[in-house]
Amino acid sequence: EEKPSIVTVVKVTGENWFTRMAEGVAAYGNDNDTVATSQIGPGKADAAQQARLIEDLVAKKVSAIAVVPMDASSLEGVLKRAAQRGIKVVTHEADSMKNTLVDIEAFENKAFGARFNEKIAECMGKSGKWTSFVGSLGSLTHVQWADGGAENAKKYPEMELVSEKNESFNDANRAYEKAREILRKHPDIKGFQGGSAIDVIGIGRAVEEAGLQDKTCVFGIGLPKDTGSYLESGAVDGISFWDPKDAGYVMNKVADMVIKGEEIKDGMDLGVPGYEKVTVKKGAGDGIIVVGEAWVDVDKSNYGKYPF
Amino acid sequence: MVAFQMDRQLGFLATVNVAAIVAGAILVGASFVELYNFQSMASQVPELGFLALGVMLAMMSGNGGIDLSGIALANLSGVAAYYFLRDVIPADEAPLLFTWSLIGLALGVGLVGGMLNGFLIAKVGLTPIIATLGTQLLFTGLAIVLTNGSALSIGYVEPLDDFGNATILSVPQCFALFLVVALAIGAILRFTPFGQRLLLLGNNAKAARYAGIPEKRILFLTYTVCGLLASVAGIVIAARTSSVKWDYGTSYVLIAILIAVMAGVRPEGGYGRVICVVLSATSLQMLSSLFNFMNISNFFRDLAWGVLLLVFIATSGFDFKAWFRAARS
Amino acid sequence: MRHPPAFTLILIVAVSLVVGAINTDFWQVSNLFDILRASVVRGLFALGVLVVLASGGIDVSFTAIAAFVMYAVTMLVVNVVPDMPIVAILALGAVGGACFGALNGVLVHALKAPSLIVTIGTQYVIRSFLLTFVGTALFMNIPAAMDAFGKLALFTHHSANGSTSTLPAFVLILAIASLVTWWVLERTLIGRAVYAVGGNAGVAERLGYNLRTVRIFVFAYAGLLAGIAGIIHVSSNRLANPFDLAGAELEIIAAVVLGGARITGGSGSVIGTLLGVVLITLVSNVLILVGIPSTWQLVIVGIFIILAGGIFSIRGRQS
Amino acid sequence: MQPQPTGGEPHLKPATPFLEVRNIEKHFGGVRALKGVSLSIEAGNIYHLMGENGCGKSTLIKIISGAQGADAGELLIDGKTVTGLTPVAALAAGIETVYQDFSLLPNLSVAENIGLTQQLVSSSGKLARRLDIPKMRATAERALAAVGLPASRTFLSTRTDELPMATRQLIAIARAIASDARLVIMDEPTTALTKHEVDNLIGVADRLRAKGVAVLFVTHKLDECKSLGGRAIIMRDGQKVAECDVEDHSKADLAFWMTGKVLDDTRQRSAVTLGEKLLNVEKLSRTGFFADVSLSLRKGEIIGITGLLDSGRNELALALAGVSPADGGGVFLEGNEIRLGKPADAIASGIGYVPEDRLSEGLFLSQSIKDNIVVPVLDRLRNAFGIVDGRRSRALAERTVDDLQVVSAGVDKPVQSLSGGNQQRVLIGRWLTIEPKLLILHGPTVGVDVGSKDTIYRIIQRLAGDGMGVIIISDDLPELLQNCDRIMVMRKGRVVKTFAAEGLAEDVLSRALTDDTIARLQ
Ligand SMILES: Nc1ncnc2c1ncn2[C@@H]1O[C@H](COP(=O)(O)OP(=O)(O)OP(=O)(O)O)[C@@H](O)[C@H]1O
Ligand SMILES: Nc1ncnc2c1ncn2[C@@H]1O[C@H](COP(=O)(O)OP(=O)(O)OP(=O)(O)O)[C@@H](O)[C@H]1O
Ligand SMILES: [Mg+2]
Ligand SMILES: [Mg+2]
Repeated sequence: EEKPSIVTVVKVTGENWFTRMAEGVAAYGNDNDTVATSQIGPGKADAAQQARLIEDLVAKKVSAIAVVPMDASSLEGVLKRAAQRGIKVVTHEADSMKNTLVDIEAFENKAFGARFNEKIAECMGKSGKWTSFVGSLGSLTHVQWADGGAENAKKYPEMELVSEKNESFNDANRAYEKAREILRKHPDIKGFQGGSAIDVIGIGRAVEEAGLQDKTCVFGIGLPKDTGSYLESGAVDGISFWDPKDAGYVMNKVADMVIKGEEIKDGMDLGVPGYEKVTVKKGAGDGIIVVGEAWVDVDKSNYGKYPF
Repeated sequence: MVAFQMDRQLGFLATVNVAAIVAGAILVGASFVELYNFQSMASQVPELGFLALGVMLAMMSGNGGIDLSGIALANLSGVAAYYFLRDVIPADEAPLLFTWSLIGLALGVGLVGGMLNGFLIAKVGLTPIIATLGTQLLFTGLAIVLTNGSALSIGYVEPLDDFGNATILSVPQCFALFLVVALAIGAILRFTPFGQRLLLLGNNAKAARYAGIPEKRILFLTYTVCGLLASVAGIVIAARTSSVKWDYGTSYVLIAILIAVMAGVRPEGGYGRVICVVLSATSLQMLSSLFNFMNISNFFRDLAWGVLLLVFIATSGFDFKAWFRAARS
Repeated sequence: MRHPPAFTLILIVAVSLVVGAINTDFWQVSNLFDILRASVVRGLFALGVLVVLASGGIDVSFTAIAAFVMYAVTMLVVNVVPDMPIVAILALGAVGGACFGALNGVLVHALKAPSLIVTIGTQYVIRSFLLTFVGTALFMNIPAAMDAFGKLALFTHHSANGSTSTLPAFVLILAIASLVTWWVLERTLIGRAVYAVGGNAGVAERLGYNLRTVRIFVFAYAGLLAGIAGIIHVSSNRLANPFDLAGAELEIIAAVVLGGARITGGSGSVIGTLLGVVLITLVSNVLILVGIPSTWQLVIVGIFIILAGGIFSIRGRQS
Repeated sequence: MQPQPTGGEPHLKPATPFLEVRNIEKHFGGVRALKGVSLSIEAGNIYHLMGENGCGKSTLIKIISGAQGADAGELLIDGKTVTGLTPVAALAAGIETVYQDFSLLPNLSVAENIGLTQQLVSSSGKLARRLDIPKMRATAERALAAVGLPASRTFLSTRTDELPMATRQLIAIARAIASDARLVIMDEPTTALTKHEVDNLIGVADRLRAKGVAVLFVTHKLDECKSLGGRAIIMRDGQKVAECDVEDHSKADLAFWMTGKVLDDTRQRSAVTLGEKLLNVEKLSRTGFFADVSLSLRKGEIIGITGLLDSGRNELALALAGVSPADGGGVFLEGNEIRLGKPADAIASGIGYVPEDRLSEGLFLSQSIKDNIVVPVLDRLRNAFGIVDGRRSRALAERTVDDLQVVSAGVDKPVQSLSGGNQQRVLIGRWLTIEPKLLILHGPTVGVDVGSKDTIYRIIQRLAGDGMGVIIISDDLPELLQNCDRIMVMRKGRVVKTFAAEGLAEDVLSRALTDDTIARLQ
């Protein structure tokens, strides 16, 4: 009799974010020799490729699938087929997903966006122009963060949102070019909110080259190692993230619990930093959403503590 | 009526298909060769297969013919059809009407999109690569504008869902449709005046004109059919994902071309066989699934596809003698 | 000439006037600098595409070559010779790119296959070899020489609001590459041979042009420029991301065609190509300036490409 | 049958011939194109290589010029055996070739087409060399002057695909004589030329001969061969069957050796009864090309149209075929005005057009003979299901092939497997499927051998006999004299004279092409 297998499917293989997540996936497998864990992902960031990967996992009949969807809605079909075949499905970053048993969120996305905005507001003195970036308009969480930020900014009538939701297509150079153009159109802009993990790299470079480190406030999601040099120079003022390794670990742990038939209750401690006291609410479908408080804020002073 | 011809391409592709199944049976075991997996693989073929058929037709028409706008139009068809329909026909109350209306609307969008390509290429005279790159951006852009970039979830609509997931005689419905359409296109190409004219046009456009072949009409029709095929792909995508979105399958542009050229369709026009496109699509699918079963990275799969393509052209066209002669001189 | 580069120029002027009228910020020096900067990598690719198109071929593998070269060279330099001077790094990139390109040329010639098919194959092989065996991680600690090269400024402009904009020195590389390409195409025997083969390969062979030499040359040249473009991409971006540049090939080919080269081969000029690149860059760099919301941007770019292509083809038929 | 070579003796130069080939063999798949051919070429001599379509002439010269390798046999230049001859090596040895298809680079300028070869040869094929533009231009100017073309700067920088056929042919010749050739090979160089230009070419050949250059013509035109003199080398079916001095033998002898048949080159047109009026062209014009062309044609009548290069005859043909429509005047068929906006209009009205350039304008080379024939009637071959009835289309193709005596291994073979004369018959056959009222033949026997020519003429006569109207546009004056009832001469876009063909002397016709006095008289 083979061990139950949990396969984690990420948005795209190879990006630093998901390489870090793979560490968590492997760690759970090492800590628990009753299950076999592994991580795969498409070679291109395309929802269709991800759906095809999962399709094959369903045919292969693995025990559980843990997915970080490129696009939640386009996976509904295949995940439903997975459920029909008796495969346990858990997801991450997909609170609108119907065909999942458990969706795990590191935090409330709207609140996360608002947090960014709060920092930007504080930094720019609650007045002036600001803008937001998204990896792509199709990335649900990025849009949620941008919208959460915009919502929060309404508290400050002096703040003006301009040219919102610029798409960087997950390419630092595109983010850079867009940021340059925004600086030209709005020379007095003070705040940037990044969406994709490399947006701040591109924005930071544009700000640095324009010599505006001290006149602008750049916040966004990012990884400490990638953003380090811009944090040093002050072009990027702060980044936030949740540790993908922990997210990977938690996803596999939850999947394992589902396989074993254990219930996840409100306030439960999942034994991972940030998920010590999770909130459980009803999901979009029959499943539940488990929300942690796993964000980490990092700036020039402390980014060195994180080795990824 | 006409003898079915076995040629090098067909032999090669059939071999790859069989080899993938045999390799799967040996390396993976029973789970690869059970019915469910064949159904699963078959139902993954059509979205790409319809697009590849479109690329084939465009390439066959010659003069740098290509359709880069296929997946963009597929997505736009789905997005637009659902966008305009969702408030008009309640999917829960009239699922059948909803489904057929969705299909009709999507085909309509595909028709219009295909006609736009056909108009630009045949009537205005744009280079196909420019025209379809432009419309690719346009179609994608329109889908973004309609949805603000987010996905629209269709939810569970039984007839639509059945089309994406159910089977008839153990064959997934969408794959059966793909076979029927492929067969129809094969028949059209082979046996109708339109098909023969398209072939001749791709062979020698000038001679075609002198022979009275209405080149503009043929080109226009060809790209219109490409548009229709794209919208069928869009319907398949909507049925299988229960949602519509502008950026689904962005990697398909190149893969559809890969399938077509691997099927031996000549990029300079005038030659292409539907059966080879079908086999080319299934062989890529089987290899891909095989690698996924074996937990081999997707990058490696792309590597294998590339190598397979190169091996294919090497075996079909390599003239060792000529090469050595040239090397000596 | 069916597609006079002058016509591309007219389009550029027209777009500039319209955009400049909508937003006078368009006329800032920094905008010119940005468009030039954004044209460098595209321009180098486009010159390579031009040479291949002129010879009657097509290349869709150059972005994969650039990605491979930029990533592998950056890793190599960082791990083995961290203090390698930029000239050597550029040379390494050029040689690496040229080797991949030559491989394309050899395959196209030996397999007697359409170059579109061959380069789709090599594109898949090169990119996935890179991602399977070399690495996938974004890489921030690029060698100091590259970092410095990316920041090296030709001109620095300080605007009134205290922001600075710089014209990077690497635009000179595009200038040099353009001159060299022009010289090679117009003033050497191999250049004429490229057009000869693009005009009619069978005839050219009968007249004594060595097809193998020409094919290997054009693809190697395109690879060489792609290699250099890759190094510049990393230097200016200050990071090496192996996923970068994927999918840009069609846009580049479109730029070259809008610059007057025919997709069927045998024509095209350096000046037209550069104008085509500027046109494409211009259009994608003024959308925010004109105030087009991001949801509408693709629609606008798509319509523009269709209009430009349409105007070209209508003009082409008139003459 | 093999005649004794006569007249070879006067060249009492026992020195080795410039070029010699011995027992050359060449296969293409199963086809044995050359079966052991030997010949030798001496400096300062003119040779005519003759034979039916497909007998291996072009293949032989491709081997001599290094464009193709031989499978067996020996090739000697100046008495030394040469192996692995490449185009560049052949050029370096002084072997210049004017190919049947001209082999011009369409996208390069006149100057480049003429001058680049020399630079390629002087670098012995190496491409990494600077281009010497002044030298290239000087070479081109010199060579153009020699063939009687202008050497203006605009002309030098014109792309060759923008030039008319005849000019291209002359440029190809200019390229061949641009450098110090020792042997100039010309593969059917006069097919695109008018009489005047042919005379000019004969002058060029004479001058080359005087300079000690050998000239090898490949030709189907026995008249030209007679007027040039020199030696005839006659091939049949991949073998050399005869070699002799042209002066010593009649055209009929030469034709007999080529075909094994006795051919008759007298006027084929016998007493005909013309039917009612078929075609009326009234003041047809196309700005910049021709103006006020009027003509009328009865059923069963054959009318010839000729004229010099740029006389507008080609454009007139294209206008009647609907390819490049006229912009003034009218065309009436059986009394009804017809619109000729595109080729399909002409076809719908019952006009078939056999274009001038068989390969690029006429045939779908890799497609089957059947597909090439039935293309205009695909719609008619449809059955109730909209499907082309395979049996009927095959039957139609086979009937046509039989009717026109096309020699083929079946209608499913690609049309490129046929010889030139048979290809031409397939093209004519294509138009017979629409049962045309009017057939326009543009250069119907260009590059066609004497045997096939004869067959094609007979077909044309038969069609006219059946009541079809025929228009032949041609430079081949004997062809027009042999076949037509009336011959129209065009000059500078206008019809300047219409002759009755019966009893018309060739030199009267040929003078009309250039003689301005006729224009003044009208
Ligand atoms: N009218 C028809 N009736 C039934 N089957 C058909 C018809 N037309 C085509 N087919 C079949 O459709 C399939 C796909 O057609 P496809 O065009 O690839 O074949 P094909 O062009 O006929 O190939 P080949 O040229 O060698 O025979 C083939 O199996 C073909 O036999
Ligand atoms: N590349 C080729 N492939 C196959 N067969 C060929 C090829 N070239 C020539 N042949 C065949 O070789 C034979 C001799 O052809 P060749 O062109 O030398 O004839 P030719 O005497 O020049 O005829 P024409 O008078 O029509 O020019 C013909 O049967 C022809 O079909
Ligand atoms: Mg700052
Ligand atoms: Mg010949």
